[in-house]
Amino acid sequence: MERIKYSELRSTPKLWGLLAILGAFIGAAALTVLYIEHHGHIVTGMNNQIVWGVPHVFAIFLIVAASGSLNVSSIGSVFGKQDYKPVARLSSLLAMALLMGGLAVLVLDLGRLDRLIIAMTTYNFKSIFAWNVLLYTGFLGIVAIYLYAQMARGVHSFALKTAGMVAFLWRLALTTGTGSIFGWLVARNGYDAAIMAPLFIAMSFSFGLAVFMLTMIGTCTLTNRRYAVELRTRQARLLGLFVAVVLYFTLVQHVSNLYVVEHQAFERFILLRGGIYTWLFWLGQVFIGGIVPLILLFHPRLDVKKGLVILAAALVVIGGLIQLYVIIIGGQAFPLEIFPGYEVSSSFSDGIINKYSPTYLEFVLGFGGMALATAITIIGMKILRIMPVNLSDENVDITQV
Amino acid sequence: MSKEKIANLQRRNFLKSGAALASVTLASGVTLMALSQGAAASADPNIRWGLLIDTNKCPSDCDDCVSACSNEHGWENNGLLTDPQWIRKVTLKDKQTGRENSLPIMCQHCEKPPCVDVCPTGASFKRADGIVLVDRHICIGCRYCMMACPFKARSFVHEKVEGQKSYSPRGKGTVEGCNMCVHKLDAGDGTTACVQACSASGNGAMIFGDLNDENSEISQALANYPSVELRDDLRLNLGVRYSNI
Amino acid sequence: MKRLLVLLMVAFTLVSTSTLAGDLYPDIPKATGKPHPEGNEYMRINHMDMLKHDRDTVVRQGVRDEDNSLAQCISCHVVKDEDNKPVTIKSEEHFCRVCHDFAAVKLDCFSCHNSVPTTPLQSSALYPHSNTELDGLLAYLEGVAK
Amino acid sequence: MISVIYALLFYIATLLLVVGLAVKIYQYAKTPAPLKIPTMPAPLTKTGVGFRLFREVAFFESLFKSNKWIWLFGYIFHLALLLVLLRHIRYFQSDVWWWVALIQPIGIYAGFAMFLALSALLLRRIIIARIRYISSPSDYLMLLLLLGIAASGLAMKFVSHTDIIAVKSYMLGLLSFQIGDLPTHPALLIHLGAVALLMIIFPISKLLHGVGIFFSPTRNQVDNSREKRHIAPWAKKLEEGEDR
Repeated sequence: MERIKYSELRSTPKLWGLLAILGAFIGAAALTVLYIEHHGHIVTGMNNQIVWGVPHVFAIFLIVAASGSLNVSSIGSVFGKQDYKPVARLSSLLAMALLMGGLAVLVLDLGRLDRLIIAMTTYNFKSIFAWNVLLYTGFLGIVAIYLYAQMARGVHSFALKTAGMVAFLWRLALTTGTGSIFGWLVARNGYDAAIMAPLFIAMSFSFGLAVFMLTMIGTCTLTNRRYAVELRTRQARLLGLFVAVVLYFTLVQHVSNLYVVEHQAFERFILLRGGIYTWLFWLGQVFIGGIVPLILLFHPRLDVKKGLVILAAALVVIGGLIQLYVIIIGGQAFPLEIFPGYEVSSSFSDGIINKYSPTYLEFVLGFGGMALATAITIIGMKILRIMPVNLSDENVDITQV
Repeated sequence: MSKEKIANLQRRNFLKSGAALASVTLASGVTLMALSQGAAASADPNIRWGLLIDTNKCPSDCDDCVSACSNEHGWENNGLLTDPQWIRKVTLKDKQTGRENSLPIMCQHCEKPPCVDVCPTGASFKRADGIVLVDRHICIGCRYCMMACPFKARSFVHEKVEGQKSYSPRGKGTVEGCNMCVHKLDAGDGTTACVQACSASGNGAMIFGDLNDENSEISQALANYPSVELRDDLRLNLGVRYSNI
Repeated sequence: MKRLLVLLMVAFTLVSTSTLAGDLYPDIPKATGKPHPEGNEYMRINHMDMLKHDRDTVVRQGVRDEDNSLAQCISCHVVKDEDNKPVTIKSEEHFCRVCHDFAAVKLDCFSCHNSVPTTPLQSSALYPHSNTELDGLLAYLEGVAK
Repeated sequence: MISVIYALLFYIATLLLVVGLAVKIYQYAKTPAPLKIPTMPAPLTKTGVGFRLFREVAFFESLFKSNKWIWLFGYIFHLALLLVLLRHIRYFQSDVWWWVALIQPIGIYAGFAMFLALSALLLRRIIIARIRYISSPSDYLMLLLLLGIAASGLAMKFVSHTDIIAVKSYMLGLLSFQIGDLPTHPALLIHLGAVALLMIIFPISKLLHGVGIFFSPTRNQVDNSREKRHIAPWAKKLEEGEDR
């Protein structure tokens, strides 16, 4: 067994080609932002009923995945699993990159993008949104220090462990904050639930690890590095566990909602009669994003079939985006119940399922955020010693189980 | 404007300029600010403005309050989902009895407004006299207040706006909603455009006044007749009340 | 080197005496109404702070001092085109734009506020001023004392 | 009076900067490079060298490889300075380019970034004993001058404004050899004075690294010593003499 060595990615045409493609996505998103900024949100599909749309689905996915992808680091240094340590650096870098990508989308969708500085200088401390601004910037700072501690020579293991602990607790707070953006919205039947915070934490574990594994496999393929099969399989099984946990929390979310009379109509909407939202929930979120990956990830020959891992992780990502679509858009599509027991109608969409058809601009913006996160990750791996060179099965410490 | 009034205004302006001129020599740099700080604020913490709407007196085919608001503030709803609506008429039909009812909904000016709690910059705020407003100078257009409002009282401006009323500025990328005609209240009119229109139509379904003043018409009416708050389960203590729903 | 400097200075005095400075200053439109008691230079330097201060007191406290309102600024500083119609902020002739364009400073007021006078001010006819002249003066003196 | 003094100051400073830089560039260009000494690994082609110099200038690549902290603060400072300089273009053209107007507001934040990064670089000189030992007064002078420029600039934006319309017409005047009236605002006078001083000492200071980088043999040479014999012009002459 040799020491794990790390190296920067080498300049190859493949790497530059990939960066160029990502650059095209980012450029398209930048143009989109200018276009929306000039014309106003009228050019998007968002309206006065569905006020948060596809950009928010992408942004929140990236933010949730960011905190989740840090788990690999935490498992290594906080929970002392030696075999996770060689990939801890990537985990930290990826966490920062995903958060930056998500924040970029969130911020670029603001109605007054030019006043971004106000969001950073004027705080209303009662607002969970304002807390999140601090949680996000704090996360970037703390993970940067953590990454530094992971990479610098001669850092005392206690210091590393402390940094890892702080980062881990901070990320829990961050996801709680993100979940509470919705959980504390008492006005809406689709959101008002304390379960949102733990659900979001579970989602972050699952989405984060899926994104991490895709990044790891992708980078190793691109640069001819090794991703120890033993480690890969073990992480894949862990992902399977996380997927199961998300399914469990989703179950609890809906069952407990069914128990509350005032939320029953909403549950009927999502689970039975919501049209596109019902389809997305059952087929997208539960089947494609939950059950199929679960079957794949507990496949007995998972260790030899890399394709299964890739497929499962990709499905978790797609299912995650769909889940957030159902939560964010579905929650707004269901009409507000201002007058229980009455049929209501008005010129402002009262009493009807709110319509929303996203325009391609919103997707361009969302994919731009994903491309930005990927590009930051690649550039980070290019200039810093993030990726292990010799992560073969012989070099992974699997003595601790 | 009468001649007398004009003369009055001019005299006033002259005196003010004199004061400001003196202030230049006293302390340059604080001049007009000192003046306006000294002036009495119109948001009086002893007042809580409120509305009482009698739905029995509100015919379903009348939307005078809506068009009055639209005229006063210059917004327009042409039926697009992206169009703003500060006040809207909602028709209710009791699912069990089939009784139909109609009433206007606007910002309910909560005592504990969720929109103020969630606003990250503090652009959503409650004035001392209970009016819930958006300070569009610091609104960043995040729309979280719209997510939080139980009444859909707020609209996001999706397009460029031109030809705004000078007392009711509106602009693309910010959130807006009923401001209880704050410009009229500050000017001492003591009423709002929708209430004026409602009484002009002869229906008289809306009463405006100070909820804190027990002798006001609205307080008297609230004391003597039953009324409800919308979404009273949320315990937001609304400034707008309804009777005979 | 010394000779060069002397040459330069001579060239300079020649040039600077031959042409008058000042053509490079933007052509600021004249306003109607009484001049600002603080002087134009003071306004040029400090108008942004005054506007910001007043916008906060108006929106937050409802202190609507009409003379200090943006509407009043606009009504005195209106610029009219050939048809005697007020020009909006879209025109380079607009009072605010003349300097803001010159200095390349972004002008944000008119993304929400109207850039031309809206007459008649619907409410101002009904406007009973909350404070009389004496009150105003007293309030002012109070402010100064603070 | 002050207007005239500052006008003269700026003309002299510009003259010294331009002439001084020209002299220095001539001197650099004429300095013989007798040997091939590119830092390895070095590019094998001229295009490669161009690309390497670009990375050096745009990303400070070799500094990044040697010291991450200095790179971080140095890079922030230089990038912020670039934005701030671009923002100041508006004072020198009567019709400002649209993109200058666009980035103009961003330059304000760059001003803060510049100030913070410079402070960090100054603290590094003061705190780290090893660096303190090798720091000469001129090292501090550069940092303090730049800090003074940034601070006085920010002061004009956030503490006490000056009449920028007057400043701009004064600057436009200088471009066409007319002396207008410069506002006698203390922060402005400090700001402009420090800038002029920086311009004057630029050609005789370490700030020359800005042009020097293009002439440094370790960076601008092609690694082709085996393919092509490197021979300095003066050496060529000697060799030719031998042949004869």
